[in-house]
Amino acid sequence: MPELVFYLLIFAGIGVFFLFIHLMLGKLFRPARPEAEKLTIYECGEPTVGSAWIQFDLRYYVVALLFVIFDVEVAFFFPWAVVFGNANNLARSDLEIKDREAITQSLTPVSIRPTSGEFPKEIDASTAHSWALVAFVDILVFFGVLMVGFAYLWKRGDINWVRSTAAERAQELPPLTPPVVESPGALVGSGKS
Amino acid sequence: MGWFEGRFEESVITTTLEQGINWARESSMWPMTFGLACCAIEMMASGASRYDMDRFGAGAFRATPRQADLMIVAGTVNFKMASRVRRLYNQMPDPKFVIAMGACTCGGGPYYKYGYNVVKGVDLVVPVDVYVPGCPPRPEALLEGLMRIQDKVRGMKGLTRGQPIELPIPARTGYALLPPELNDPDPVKAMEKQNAFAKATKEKAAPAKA
Amino acid sequence: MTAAEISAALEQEFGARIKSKNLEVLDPFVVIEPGDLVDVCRFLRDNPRLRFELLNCISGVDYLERDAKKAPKAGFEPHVEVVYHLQSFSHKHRFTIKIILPRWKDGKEGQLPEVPSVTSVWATADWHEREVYDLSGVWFTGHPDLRRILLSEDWVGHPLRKDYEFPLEYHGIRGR
Amino acid sequence: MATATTTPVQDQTIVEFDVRTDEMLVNMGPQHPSTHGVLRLVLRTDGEMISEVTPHLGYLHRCAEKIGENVTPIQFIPYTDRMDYLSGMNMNLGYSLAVEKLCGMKIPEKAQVIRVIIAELNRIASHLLGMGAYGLDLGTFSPFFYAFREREMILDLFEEVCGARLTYSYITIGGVHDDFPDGWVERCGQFVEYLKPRIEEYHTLLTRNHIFVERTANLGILPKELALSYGCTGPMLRGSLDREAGDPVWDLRKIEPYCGYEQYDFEAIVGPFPERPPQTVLGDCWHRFYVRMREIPESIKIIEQGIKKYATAQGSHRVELPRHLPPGEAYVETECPRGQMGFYVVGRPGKDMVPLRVRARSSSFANLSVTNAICRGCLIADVPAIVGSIDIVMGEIDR
Repeated sequence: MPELVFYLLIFAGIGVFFLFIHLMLGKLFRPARPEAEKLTIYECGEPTVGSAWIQFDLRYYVVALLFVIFDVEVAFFFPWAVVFGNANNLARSDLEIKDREAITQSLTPVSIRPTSGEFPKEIDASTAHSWALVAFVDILVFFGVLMVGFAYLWKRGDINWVRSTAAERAQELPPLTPPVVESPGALVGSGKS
Repeated sequence: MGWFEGRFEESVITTTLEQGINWARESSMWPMTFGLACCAIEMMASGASRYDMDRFGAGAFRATPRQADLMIVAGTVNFKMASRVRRLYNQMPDPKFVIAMGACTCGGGPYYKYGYNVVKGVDLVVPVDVYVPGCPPRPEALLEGLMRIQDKVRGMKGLTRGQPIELPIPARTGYALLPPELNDPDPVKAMEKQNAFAKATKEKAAPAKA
Repeated sequence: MTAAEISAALEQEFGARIKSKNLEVLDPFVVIEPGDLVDVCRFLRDNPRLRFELLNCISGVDYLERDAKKAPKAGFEPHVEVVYHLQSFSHKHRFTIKIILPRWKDGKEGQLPEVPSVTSVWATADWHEREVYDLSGVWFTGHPDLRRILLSEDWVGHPLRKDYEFPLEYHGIRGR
Repeated sequence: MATATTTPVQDQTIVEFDVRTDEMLVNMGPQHPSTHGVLRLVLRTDGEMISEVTPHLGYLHRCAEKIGENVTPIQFIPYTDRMDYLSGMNMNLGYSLAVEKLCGMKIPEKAQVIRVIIAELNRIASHLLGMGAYGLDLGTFSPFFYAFREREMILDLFEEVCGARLTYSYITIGGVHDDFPDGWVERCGQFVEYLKPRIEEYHTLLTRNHIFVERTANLGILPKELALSYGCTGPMLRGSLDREAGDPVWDLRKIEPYCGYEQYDFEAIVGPFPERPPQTVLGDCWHRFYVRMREIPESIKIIEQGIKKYATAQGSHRVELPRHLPPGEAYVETECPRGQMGFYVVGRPGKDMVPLRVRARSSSFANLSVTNAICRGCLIADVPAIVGSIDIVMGEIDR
């Protein structure tokens, strides 16, 4: 078991190392002059109006939640796709024996891999074909269940922006009531400041 | 100051390293979309397919100052806009450069005399590296300004202590390429041809009596 | 409808409140009191024969001859005019209304002359009046939100007045 | 603080919490890729929905009208170029017509024909750039390059005529500055032949592009009464007119023909358009864009007739200016690519060439004032689509 953990550690270490080098390299060479104005908030050249730390609208959270659900769903597709690909390879009848053994070896999980040779070394084309079909139907079911959920959400209207009935009722906004302005104050001579 | 900045003596390693850094900086000079007036249209024309600023690596017009190295002030800056120009310049990360594109930004341009609201030259607001005159300057002139900025970057000394940057002065011949019928090896005859041509066009353009 | 018919319709409706009319010039116009500007405009827009739906432009013109030598033979005594150019969308004819105002309200320098706002008749008057206030210095009473539109909020003075001096500096930036 | 209040709802199945959320003021400020120059829009947003848009202008105010009071009309021509810098020729034409009407000058036929050809070419160039920039606003980059490919050819033609690419000062008071160079008319004809099949490309690129239609249909709907009340003119108004409902064909070249436009047969583009996608409504962003695109073939028709007319036109290309400007005033409006551009010139009573007042009525100024009314209730991402469909130029608005 530690052998796998060791591989994992090396893989993660190299990944972080390469990322870290590129990010930190810039920091060493580029000039750094952090002034106060440079760190002000950029809003199209204007000083910001009001603060951004306000009670955000609930609809943002709803949209974010929907994204997370379907993002995780796609994440489940990846391992399935690898296995499904190998199964399709096996299903090809013109595959050499040597490749077939290698794919079968990679497909059977380590725990039930036979130490001696009595378990059938390779899977023939027909069983692999039927096996791929089963895998396909299986993912269709998984996908179908989630699509039902998505259809319900779409029908219920959570996707489009305005959902809460209160907001729909308040569709027509109050017209701008202009304040009446009385006569102007005295002005200091035109142009002579 | 950056960690390595100005910390080393001049040596083979630092100069080659500086050349590498300067080459990278010079060929990825990202301008900030900052079109104010008519010069903005010429800036768009130089960004479009015929004049194509992307050949110099400067085609990626960044909308935010945070990702821009080069600020092309293209158009008249008036008093109301001056504080915004200054704030945008401040918000750009170092090393940053400014091209003052057009007569209005170089020195007030046609609005110098009666423009009560016009800043007479953007160098009153931001430090300018290269001035591109013209109203509006042709896209070739803007590309020339970009090349002068690249010369400036090529001469930067990032690592070694700050020696003065010697800027290469572009050699201008000052000769315009005249069409063959106006040109002549003998200067006197050439001058006569050109004067005759000028008089002819002036008469052709003269207005008729009302 | 020609300008004569339009001014006749106006006089028939408003009688003496139409101060004067001038039909021989290039753009025939009618001069009225600032007081009844809004009723005249509402009449011009709603009368089925006139139907002036489009207010093209409001201009503030400052009649003043600056240097004293030319002042006597300048041909006009100093005043401010607010000119309304109207156009009819259904009948395709044009007309102009003018308002003659003193340069400063009851003579005091700095007190802007006042004109009632026609934003209730045409919505485009909102911005046009803000610009005339901003540049030519005419106050429009009853305007929903009379602020400067082109110059910055803290600008002093109205540049299109003939006796306007250019500011020497603005927020530390050299002006002249 | 956010206080949760349960509001009574008709059908008891849905329990609705209406959490009081704050409104945020977002600056679509002077430096923004899709505001076509230095326009600042302060959006009051409730989540993604816009409840109010306040445009702030004046970031490009260059005192053009004060200059008009201090320089002679010939010297003021270059300043009219810099007002609507996408169609400098139309601006020169507008101001020249105003001064000529004031002076009572008669313009020879040849100058009129040259003016019409050049003004229509400039209208095509302006609409092309409007289309390219509108594509940029909605996220597609390729229409920008298509538009600039044709526009560069028009700029070459203009460069041969007057030496400048953008600020021409070619149409002056009394006619045009110089006659066409020889061979120019043929080159112009070849360009027009080349341009005709290209227009179909723009329609496939944008007008019938499904994403473009989804983004612009049923958005920023401008009813006719609102447009008239806000003084909108040009393609902005024509996008909301309905020929079948009896609206007049509102194009100044048809209604008050100037410069000899009555001799050319072309068609002013007014809705309804049978070939419009089903989800579009009269007066929305798509219609305004489509009116501009349909005006390009009309301008091509005018240019072709102008080229034929140029061959037989007599008279010189320019007449002399009178000694001084007569007293009195003149207000002339011309049909510019963005709408009706008016010039109001007041002459001084004394013997003086410098006018007393020059007032420029900008079409985009009135068109932009309607943004608040049509942007209310749309999403943040739709504001660039609406402002892009109004096709504003800040030089003309701030003068």
